[in-house]
Amino acid sequence: MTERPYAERLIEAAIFASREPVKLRSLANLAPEDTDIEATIAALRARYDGSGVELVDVGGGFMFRTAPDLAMALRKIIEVPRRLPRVVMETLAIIAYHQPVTRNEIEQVRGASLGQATLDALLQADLVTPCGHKETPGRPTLWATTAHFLAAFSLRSLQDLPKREDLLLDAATAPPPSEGEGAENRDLEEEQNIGTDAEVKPLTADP
Amino acid sequence: MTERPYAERLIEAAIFASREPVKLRSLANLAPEDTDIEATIAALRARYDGSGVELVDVGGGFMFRTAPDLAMALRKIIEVPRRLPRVVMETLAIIAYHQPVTRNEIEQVRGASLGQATLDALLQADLVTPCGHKETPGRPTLWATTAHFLAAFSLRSLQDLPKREDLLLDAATAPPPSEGEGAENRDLEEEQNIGTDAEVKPLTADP
Amino acid sequence: MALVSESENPQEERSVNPSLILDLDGFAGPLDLLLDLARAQKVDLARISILALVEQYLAVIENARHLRLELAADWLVMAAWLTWLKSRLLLPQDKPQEEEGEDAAHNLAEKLRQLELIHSAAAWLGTRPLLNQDVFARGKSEDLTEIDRSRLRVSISGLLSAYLAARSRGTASVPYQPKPMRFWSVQQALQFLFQQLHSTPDWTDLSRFLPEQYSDPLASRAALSSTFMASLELARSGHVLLRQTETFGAIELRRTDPPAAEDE
Repeated sequence: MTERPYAERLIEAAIFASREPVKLRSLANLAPEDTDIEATIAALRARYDGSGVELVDVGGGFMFRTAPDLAMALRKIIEVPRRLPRVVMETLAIIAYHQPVTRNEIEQVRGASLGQATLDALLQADLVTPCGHKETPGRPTLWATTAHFLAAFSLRSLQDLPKREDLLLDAATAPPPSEGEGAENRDLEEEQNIGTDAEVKPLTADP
Repeated sequence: MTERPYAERLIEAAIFASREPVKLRSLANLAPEDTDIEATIAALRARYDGSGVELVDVGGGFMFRTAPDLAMALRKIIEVPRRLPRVVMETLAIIAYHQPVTRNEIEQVRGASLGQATLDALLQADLVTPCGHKETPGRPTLWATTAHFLAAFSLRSLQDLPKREDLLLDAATAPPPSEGEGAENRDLEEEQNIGTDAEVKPLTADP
Repeated sequence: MALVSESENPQEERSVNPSLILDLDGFAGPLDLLLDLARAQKVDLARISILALVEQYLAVIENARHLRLELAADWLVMAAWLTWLKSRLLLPQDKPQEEEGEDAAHNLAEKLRQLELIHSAAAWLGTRPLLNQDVFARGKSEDLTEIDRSRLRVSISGLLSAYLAARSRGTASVPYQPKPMRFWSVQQALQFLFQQLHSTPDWTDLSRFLPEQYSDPLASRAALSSTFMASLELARSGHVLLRQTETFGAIELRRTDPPAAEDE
């Protein structure tokens, strides 16, 4: 193969060297000034197309990863962590959609208490992180997803999460909810649902 | 680019995702039975030739690594100013306040023996320098701070250092030197060296 | 009730007849079960028959209770609340109570929809190519950073605190030094005796030449013997004369001859 252009090789090496997504800005800083970064990345992506490794855009940056169809074979030689149990995945989903969110709010949505094991699993997998305190009595810790969450689930950003109406469409029988949807509404709904009043309270798992 | 052969893609992905160099035998186990491993690796190596990444055989096995000619460009130099270890800092401080001072005197003030490594570290950092010998039996070397010491600490002169009596506030409550020759001797020296008489005396460490 | 324990697929386990579900462990809480029952009705969550749902839930709990007396409080609290809700919904003649019941039912439906959404979201996340499971990143990063430690990070405050630390430690603990010798040595005695000789031309008791500062009996005996040794030494060199008039009597001493002493 002939020598590739310097900027392409440099960007390739920079992304290749790292296990974590490399930000576009870092690549731009690295490459010679007149480099068309986008075009270079496109060329690079094309070059890896059809190989065992692919260039993806996740978690706010670029990283190389093995092609998904090779997973089965690779699991034989690479140790893989256990898949997250359903409870953990649901808790993660709540945090992803409602973040920043307190433990109590998570429990309200699930109608069940949040086990220590669940939280430990999420923290250990570096999927969620505490992000300050809610300014309510007791100043409960707020939880949010991490940057690694995005990379772990091949998301470019939180915007990549499906909108609620799309999710509900998928959920077989349920037609889209009547009210308008979107991130803004999410918080509103949450307030309505979580705002504790007599009717809601019995749903809460007893401490 | 067209899709590469499965065995080549798999071997590529396996080497890419492994933490350690991958042995030829592991690759042979991984690939479909009829694979010509040598030829596959040769093809893979050729494919990466001229790119920003190269496939190398590092004795123990195969691994990818970024092309050596890019190392300079990729290298990030992080300047982490060195902190002096506590022992070194203390010794420097004693020399600064008691100079010119012998090694034995430093040990007396610190109440601990002074390792050669400590002095070496100070010499190497160009913070202290020998300045003659004390005219006592054995003619021990006298130590003093350098001009570079002043620069490193942004001092115009040694007079910029806070006076000892401003530092050692519990001077009044410090126990007076008890009997024994060591204490008297040291008081004498200190008088000579720093020239602050009355205030200094009670501060002297008891031998 | 173990909330975390997983059964592979609760939906399949719970077949058409909900009264047969006795294993509640598959559900992560009462709300989870309710949602599952609601799904079984295969209708819009907003339009589910809360009454039917309540009946089913109570039936499940009742059945489970026959077998498992240790049903967790959560489940029973929910059962109690649903019973209350059912009574409200069944009493349409009482206007305020009916509204109360409808509000509660609406709230419940809303909560179920919320949970449904989360289930879908979790399922969707489950379909994503998961790092280290379906796709793998580079096994090990290449560390291309180089750390330049050539510069010193020092500050005056660091220097001062180091000095204070050294001083305070120096005061606190001092390296071991053997105690200085306290005994009047022969050398000292010799020197002292020699100095005193000028002023003692006549016979003088040896004890007069003892140093006075010793209160310790051992020290004074040592001084006495050192002084005695010194006197013998001086006698041997001809500087003094010694005499003892009786056994165990006082030893007296006098210089031989002043010029000779001066010469030495």
